Amino acid sequence: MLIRPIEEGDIDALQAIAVETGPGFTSLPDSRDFLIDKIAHARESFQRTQEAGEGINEAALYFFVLEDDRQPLDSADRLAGCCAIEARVGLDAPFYHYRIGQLAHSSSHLELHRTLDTLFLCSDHTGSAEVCSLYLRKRWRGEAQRPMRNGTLLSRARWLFMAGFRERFPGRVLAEMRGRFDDDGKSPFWEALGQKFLPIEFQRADHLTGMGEKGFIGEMMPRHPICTSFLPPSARACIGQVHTQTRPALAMLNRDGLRFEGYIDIFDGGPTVEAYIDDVRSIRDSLTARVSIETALSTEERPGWLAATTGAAADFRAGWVGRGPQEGVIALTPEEAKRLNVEEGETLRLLAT
Amino acid sequence: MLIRPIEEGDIDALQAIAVETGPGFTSLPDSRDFLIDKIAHARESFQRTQEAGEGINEAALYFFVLEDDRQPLDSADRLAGCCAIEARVGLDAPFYHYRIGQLAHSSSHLELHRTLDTLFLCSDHTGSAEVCSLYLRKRWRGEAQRPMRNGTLLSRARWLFMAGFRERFPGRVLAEMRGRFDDDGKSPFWEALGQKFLPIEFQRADHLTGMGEKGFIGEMMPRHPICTSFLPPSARACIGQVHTQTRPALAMLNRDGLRFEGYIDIFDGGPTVEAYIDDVRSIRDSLTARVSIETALSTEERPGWLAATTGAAADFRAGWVGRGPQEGVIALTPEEAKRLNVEEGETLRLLAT
Amino acid sequence: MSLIVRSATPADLDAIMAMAMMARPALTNLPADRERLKARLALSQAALSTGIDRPGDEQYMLVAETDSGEVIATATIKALAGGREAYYTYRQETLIHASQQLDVRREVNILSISHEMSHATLLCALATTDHDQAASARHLLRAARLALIVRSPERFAPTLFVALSGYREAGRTPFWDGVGRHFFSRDFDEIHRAASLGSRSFIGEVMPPFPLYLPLLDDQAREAIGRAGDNHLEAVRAWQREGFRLSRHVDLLDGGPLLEASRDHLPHGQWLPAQIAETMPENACPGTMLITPQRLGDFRTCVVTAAINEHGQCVMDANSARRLSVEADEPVLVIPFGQTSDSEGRPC
Amino acid sequence: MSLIVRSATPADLDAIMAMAMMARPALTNLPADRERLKARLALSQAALSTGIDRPGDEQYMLVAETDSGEVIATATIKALAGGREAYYTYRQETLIHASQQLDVRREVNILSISHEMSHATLLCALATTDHDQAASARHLLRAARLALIVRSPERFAPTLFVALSGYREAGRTPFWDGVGRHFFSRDFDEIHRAASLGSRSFIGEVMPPFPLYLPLLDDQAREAIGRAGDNHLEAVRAWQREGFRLSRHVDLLDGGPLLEASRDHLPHGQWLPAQIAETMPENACPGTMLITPQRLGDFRTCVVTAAINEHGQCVMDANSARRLSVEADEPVLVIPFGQTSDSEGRPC
Repeated sequence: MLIRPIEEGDIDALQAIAVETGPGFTSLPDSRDFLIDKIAHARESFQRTQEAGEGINEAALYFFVLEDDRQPLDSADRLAGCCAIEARVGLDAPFYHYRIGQLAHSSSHLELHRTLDTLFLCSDHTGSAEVCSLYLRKRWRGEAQRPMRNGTLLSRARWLFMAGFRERFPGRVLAEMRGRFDDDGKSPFWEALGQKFLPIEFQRADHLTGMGEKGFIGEMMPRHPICTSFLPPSARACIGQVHTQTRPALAMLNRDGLRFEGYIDIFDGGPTVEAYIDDVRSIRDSLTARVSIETALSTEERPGWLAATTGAAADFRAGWVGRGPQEGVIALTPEEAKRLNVEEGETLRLLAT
Repeated sequence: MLIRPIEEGDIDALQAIAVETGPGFTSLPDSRDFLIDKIAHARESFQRTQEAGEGINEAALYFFVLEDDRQPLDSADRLAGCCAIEARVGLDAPFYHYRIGQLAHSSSHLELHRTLDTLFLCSDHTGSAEVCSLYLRKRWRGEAQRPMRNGTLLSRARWLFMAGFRERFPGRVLAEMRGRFDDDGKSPFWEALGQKFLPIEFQRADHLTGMGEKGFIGEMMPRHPICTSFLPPSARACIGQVHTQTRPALAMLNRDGLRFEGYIDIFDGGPTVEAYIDDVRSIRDSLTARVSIETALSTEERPGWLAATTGAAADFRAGWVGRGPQEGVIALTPEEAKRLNVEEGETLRLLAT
Repeated sequence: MSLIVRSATPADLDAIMAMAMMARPALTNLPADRERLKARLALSQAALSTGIDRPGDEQYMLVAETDSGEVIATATIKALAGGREAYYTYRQETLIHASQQLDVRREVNILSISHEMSHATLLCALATTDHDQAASARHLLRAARLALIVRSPERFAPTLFVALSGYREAGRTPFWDGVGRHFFSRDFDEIHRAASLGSRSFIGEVMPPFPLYLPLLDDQAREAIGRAGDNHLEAVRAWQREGFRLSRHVDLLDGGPLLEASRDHLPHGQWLPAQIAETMPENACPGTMLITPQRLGDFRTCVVTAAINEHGQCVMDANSARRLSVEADEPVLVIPFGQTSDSEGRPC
Repeated sequence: MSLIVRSATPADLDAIMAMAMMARPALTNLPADRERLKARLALSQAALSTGIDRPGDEQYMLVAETDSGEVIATATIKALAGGREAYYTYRQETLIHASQQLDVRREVNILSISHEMSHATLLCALATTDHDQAASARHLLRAARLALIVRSPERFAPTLFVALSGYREAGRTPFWDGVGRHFFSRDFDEIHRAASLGSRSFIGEVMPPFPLYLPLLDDQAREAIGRAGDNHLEAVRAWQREGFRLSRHVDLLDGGPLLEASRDHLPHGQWLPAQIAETMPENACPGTMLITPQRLGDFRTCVVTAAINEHGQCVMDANSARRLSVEADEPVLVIPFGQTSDSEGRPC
């Protein structure tokens, strides 16, 4: 299994993923034109050469696929999943959140002093990086596949990319988490807030947002602050809470140091978690080592070390290797070296997981 | 030199400090009644016993003094400075900031998409801890005193207290930094904003705030958001910037991991820096060791290890020790042990600085 | 027609205090506090005996008195509702939310805190005893206050209003429960008491400055906006008959309606010289008139059966003239008094 | 008095297009665009020939024509300023900032975005050629539009207003530079062009919803609030003479003043039957009157020397009657036409 940048030829497989994910996965709508544009944008981003300080006002999309290199080369089943990094959100279309703020409310006359939790429609994250679009196809999930740690590979390979190409990213990174839904698949937060102001269904609102068409949010959603106490308890209980299925992903991001800082999704109230990129544990703890290709290596049962290339961004590869570095040298089997497309003496970035 | 909780008997020395600091140091107004109350509040806070989860709705003040134990016991000159921690700000009186937020401003019709920086009057930090009231008297400052590192002792001893009595504090800590003033001692931010709404001088506003009488802020200052572009460039240049004299203090807090997160003082625009308490470097990196009192120890020239007691809060002591721990044991000279009021076998919290 | 309305004097203190104590719910504008009532009576008397050419802090207290001299009702006009302070209300407004992308346009209703009504004249503090004629006294006090305004328009603001108690149900105030409670976490009655004990303006001043979105209010609170309490519906109709109409403003605390009228659109009445006669002139059709003498220093009005004769004089009987202290040829303000009865006669 | 004002017809397209192109600065409400003007002329004609009992999307275009049939001026009434959209303005408001602690009370002036004026009737799009009589035509078109409103009040809103261009100095618009530029980072002329090309309402809709604090505006912008451009001062005075007064609203883009009047407080005029005579009746004092026939389907008015005779008829000469297409005994609306000259005659 290996992570690499998406390529033009992946379009059929990507569309198959879009069909598989369904409408709930808003960043991959089942629209071939949209996906072709997405791939083109990603190719252009990877191929761009960028020095520190350059391009800080340009959006860039780093879109990766997880490839199953055990499958025949021409198989449609080589693509096992995908993940992405938006280098700077909100540059082309507004990027909205509700921010939970505290308003002081006090009167000496009434001997009253308290604070009110208030939702502010804001775009505070404009310019931050976002990790997004993570999807692992069903075949590569489940108990039998667990030892391969495909989900971890998809999620954390991105940190190694960001560590290796730090100059392409701003100071902060965020991830948006799906909010809490009730047993009928409805979002109480949406019912109490979005639905009162938008003449469309949750799915359509979510879809439009996924397509980057967010103008309607600023036009239709309340732009004055809202005291949360005016929302019903069921909606308040959604604020900053994640969907049951999203808990493992949240836990993984939390372990990397991403935290909820009071920003929520305007539709479902789900939390945004965020961190300074340089504080992300996987980035801080990653280290580099020189490759030594050796034939007589044993492979550990549980992949514990993640490896990523450090050459050109467009040639990025990441995957599990069977052991860690020893005194600045990482020993690879010939298969591992082939998978990562590295040769003796090249440098890899490594992370113990 | 040692740090200890303030006591009732320190009132004269504290008032002398209040006189010396002058009106610029707002948390120590020259008012004997106010100072007596402050000491009483601090004594009560130190003496309180508190379990994890208790007292989270109660304000507490941990006020310390720096004592020069080389001076005669009855000398008025034993008090070299002070520092404090507010366990939870904003519980008794509103705690205001301006928060800098981004508002999206876009129109497809005009092909316009941008964000506007906006100041929101908020009380988001209600319930956070604050490190404050740090003052080192002139006699203990300057080139000759530098090797004693009194300023560092005052500032960082607080982290050891917080590490040792973690259950007394909330999740986050902040410090407010004095803002930028021009060569005439005026704050361009105040001139452009506060002065337009308050019928009083900067010093009086600052003084009232120091006394905890902040009701007038919510009553008189603009409560609707303000776009920063409406402020003159001189005022905008103050936003989040510190006074020249405050730079060293800011650098010290930055090294401990406290960062500017977009909250500024409503009067002078100076930054608030903040962190999760568990992330503060001095807290994270501190360790504990058992005391071994030895007579034949040499004292290093530059104090490099900070030591603090771990017994009752009311008996807290902190000071420099001449060496670090070896395998969980910290060797102290009899003088150091006496200064810290510890005996053989007791536990100290230590921090390499 | 045996009632007369006159400006209150310090001698009315006991009677007014008694009515203030009886009022349920307590009237914000009529504190059951002797010292404050006493001060207000003095101010009212002073205002009437001073030449005033624009509205200010003045409050005019009137009482209704029976033939036998018993004071059975009182009401007040505050020349400016705010006086030295602000009179806060919620103003009903509409925002337009339109999206080209979705091709929709919606009107979103909000309530904004406003102090516009501070500069209008407030008719308030109507209280009565349980006298048989209390309902008539209420009716008369409504008309009498307007007569005072017509008599001396320069003392009042161009806009007049009354604020009627909002809708309550089973002892709860749904508007407060859905709005104010979020900010104050106190019961309505508690905040109402705090408001009547002194300044009400602090309440508006400490509330968040942002508007409330009606779609986010609960149904009960939304339905209470501008809705009068059940026992004030008759008062709403009575004021409407006097030419008042529902305002965009509602009470900040209970959402009750404000009704407003334009001072300059009140029925003007006519200034006519009085004539005192034992019998009505034969060719005149006598009518029920509210008669108000012009005299400065006090105010006095009552409903009289009078006629306007061919010389343009207002003919009334000697008894009425005596009660109004009117002498022949003295100019009086004559306003036809509607027969529209006010059977319930609820306080306003 | 050789000018007549009449409703515009499709045949006036060329003349109106020429005036729209000449207007400097370009008029937001009179686009120099043949297709749009053509559509608007058709709508105007359709509105006049339809029975309408409440204001809606209608626009009424009028022209002023000389004796010789030359069209030298045009003006429009939009029955509702917003039509299907919102008409955004800044409303001048006052907040009260009071502190018991400091014992102070301050009034803080703000500008709030408002679309209240959407529901009022807008008098706009006055343009002329450079004909000698252009100033008279402007004066006449002001009065004529009011006559149309008096003739058919049910077609218009209770509030009428005009918006005059704001203050400019050396080619800059200080209000825009101090306010709008912060939001749009474009020049006034560029945004003005975008606004006149289509909907203006999007401008209000994308602006931050929070009010502006006047103390934070620069002096030039603050002084431009409600201040008309130097060459519109005469127009302000002319509208004031017609009974319009400065409104609390100002233009969103340039801060120019809005002047408003109440439809029902316009000089009412009288409906009188026409009489056509060669000479004025001897015992009547002939005056200058604005005469408007009642006839549906079009609108036509001009200033005539006429008299009201003892039978309550409006006596005019045959020439005037012919120009107005009035026949004997036909009812006409007669409004005295003030002699107050409008020597500068700036556009509104």
